[in-house]
Amino acid sequence: MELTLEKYLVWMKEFAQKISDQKDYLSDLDSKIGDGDHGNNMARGLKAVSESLAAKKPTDLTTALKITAMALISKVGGAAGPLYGTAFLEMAKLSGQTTDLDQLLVAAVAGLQKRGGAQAGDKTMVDVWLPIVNKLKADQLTDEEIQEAVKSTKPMEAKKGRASYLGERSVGHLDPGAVSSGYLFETMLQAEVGK
Amino acid sequence: MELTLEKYLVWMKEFAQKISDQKDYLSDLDSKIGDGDHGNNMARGLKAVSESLAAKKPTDLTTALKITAMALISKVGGAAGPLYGTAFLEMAKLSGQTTDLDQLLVAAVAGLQKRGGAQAGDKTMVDVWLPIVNKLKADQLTDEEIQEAVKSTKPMEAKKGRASYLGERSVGHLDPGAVSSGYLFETMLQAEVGK
Amino acid sequence: MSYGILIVSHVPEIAAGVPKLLKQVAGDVSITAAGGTDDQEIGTSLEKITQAIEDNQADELLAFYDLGSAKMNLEMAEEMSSKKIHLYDTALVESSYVAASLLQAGVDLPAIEKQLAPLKVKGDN
Amino acid sequence: MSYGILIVSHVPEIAAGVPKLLKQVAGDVSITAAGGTDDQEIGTSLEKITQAIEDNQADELLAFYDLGSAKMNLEMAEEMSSKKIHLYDTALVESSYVAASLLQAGVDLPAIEKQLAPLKVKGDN
Ligand SMILES: Nc1ncnc2c1ncn2[C@@H]1O[C@H](COP(=O)(O)OP(=O)(O)O)[C@@H](O)[C@H]1O
Ligand SMILES: Nc1ncnc2c1ncn2[C@@H]1O[C@H](COP(=O)(O)OP(=O)(O)O)[C@@H](O)[C@H]1O
Ligand SMILES: [Mg+2]
Ligand SMILES: [Mg+2]
Ligand SMILES: [Mg+2]
Ligand SMILES: [Mg+2]
Repeated sequence: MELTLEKYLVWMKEFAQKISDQKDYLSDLDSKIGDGDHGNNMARGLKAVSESLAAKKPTDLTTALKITAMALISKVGGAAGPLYGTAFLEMAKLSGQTTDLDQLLVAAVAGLQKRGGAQAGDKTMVDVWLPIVNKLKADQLTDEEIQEAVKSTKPMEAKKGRASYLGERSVGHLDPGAVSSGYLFETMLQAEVGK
Repeated sequence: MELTLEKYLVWMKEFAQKISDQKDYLSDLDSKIGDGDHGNNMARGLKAVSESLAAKKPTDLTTALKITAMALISKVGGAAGPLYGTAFLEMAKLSGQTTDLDQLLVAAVAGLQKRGGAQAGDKTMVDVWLPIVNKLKADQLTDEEIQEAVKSTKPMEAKKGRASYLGERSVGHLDPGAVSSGYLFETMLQAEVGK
Repeated sequence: MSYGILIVSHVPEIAAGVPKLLKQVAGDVSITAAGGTDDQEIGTSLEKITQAIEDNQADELLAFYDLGSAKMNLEMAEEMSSKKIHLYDTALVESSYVAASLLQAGVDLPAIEKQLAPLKVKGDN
Repeated sequence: MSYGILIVSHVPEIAAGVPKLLKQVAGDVSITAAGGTDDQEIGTSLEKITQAIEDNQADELLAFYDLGSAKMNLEMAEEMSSKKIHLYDTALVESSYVAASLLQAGVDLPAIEKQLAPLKVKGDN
């Protein structure tokens, strides 16, 4: 399952569109257990990604991944910036050696966890990334699996990020970063990236 | 030893003059173990006291003490404001019952300690107020005793106020609030307040 | 009984900034602040604090401050006010943020105070 | 080896105000700050943090932040910088004030860190 530049660009385009469409919903989710800006943060970040990719016209995957990372890191403005940014940066770094999607995503999720220190069950985007990367490795990733992973954050009590200040009050709400990560993987399937 | 309105006004005039003269010295002391504003704070406060007394022309001691307290509380701007302010406010409150200087100052120092929570040896103005009130009660207050009390703060390690953050580094410096309190009692003797 | 938040800092900018951080997560909580002296210098002002207490729409306030002399002025203001004020010796920014989040979520005072307790960083000097 | 102080906040005003409090007691310490996003909204900016690190005249920095996402950006900036950065999970205003006071008094880093330790209020979330 090789990630090509061409497929990657389609993926990012669809992801940016999905984030733009779901901006208000993501911010609403964040206002329940956070500061209500996740949709705006992500939309600002993905707009920067799209613009930067369009302007710089990368001719190889590594450059495209690095451009994505830099745009997210510098434009998102919230926790999701360094988190998604680190994930894409780790993919960029590894992409010089391999373009295998599984391996890139394994590196991405390791970066994510290093950056944020979240474990499985802490009610963060990690609760989507971890199971999805595992399913992908087992060649079993479907939209249902993605939905499943996103929904799994609802009954969790947050241990990381702003929601963690709410303690048990964070239970019963979807984690906004998990939802946006769900979109990332949905659009990855749509773009038939690994095919 | 009765405190009369007339003597009180002389006292405050001389205290304000002394503070104005020593403003830079007090701020210098404060810059060693604090934020360097004690002289400015006190000068601003005593200027307000003088102006307020001149404008409102109190005809009784209680009113004069209350005017002093209010000016200090509202104009000093640093810790010395609520501290001196509370001391004068407690004197004002008690002055309806007695004008005995000893008793007024006993009430003042109690207010000071309630407000700031400092004990003897904490390297604050309390280390001047406490021994001086005791000497006064024993009818033994002299300029030397006042100097003695002020100097006693030099070897102390601060436990209250900004200087306390310096821990043992606060040792070897006079406490600025102790020095300004020394001026208060020096000018009290000069004004022959209790005579 | 409604609860509000009161911020007291030596610096006008800090007093202006903390409520912005809190408002993000507590849009329905009344948050007022006092910072600096009457002349906008570094220090605190009893008058400004009294005003911030009055301006707060709640009748019971959770109060947070930066340094000890702010606390003394806060206590004077408290004695002069009819509102009930709960004064915490906890990290100014971090603990007021936690309190705001929890008030917004409808958590009761004892539970909030339990979460504030480990954030105590001053009060002894 | 000279030590400076770095303040990172989600709010531009807090980042502007904390150095004012510290400068009062640490006139000789280089203190720089980054607050808010590139658009001056509530959040943090890697670019602003990087700039604040560069602008600081010291070559080793004691860094303080308000909330967790500021810490993540601080760590990214640290990885990209040649300056050594000591990052503390301590009360933003109170601990940076203590550090500034002690740096001004010439206290060494281990002794400063000893006084910062009890001011730890975050880092687990
Ligand atoms: N330490 C962390 N580790 C992993 N994910 C985290 C962490 N902190 C926050 N997140 C994720 O970031 C999301 C919030 O992103 P966003 O709203 O952009 O940031 P902020 O909380 O700074 O406003 C959360 O829903 C969560 O998924
Ligand atoms: N808790 C306290 N109890 C008694 N005196 C105190 C206390 N805190 C500070 N002081 C006194 O106040 C003086 C400093 O006053 P000032 O410089 O006006 O205030 P600030 O420290 O707020 O700038 C100290 O020198 C000390 O004598
Ligand atoms: Mg958010
Ligand atoms: Mg945010
Ligand atoms: Mg001072
Ligand atoms: Mg001061």
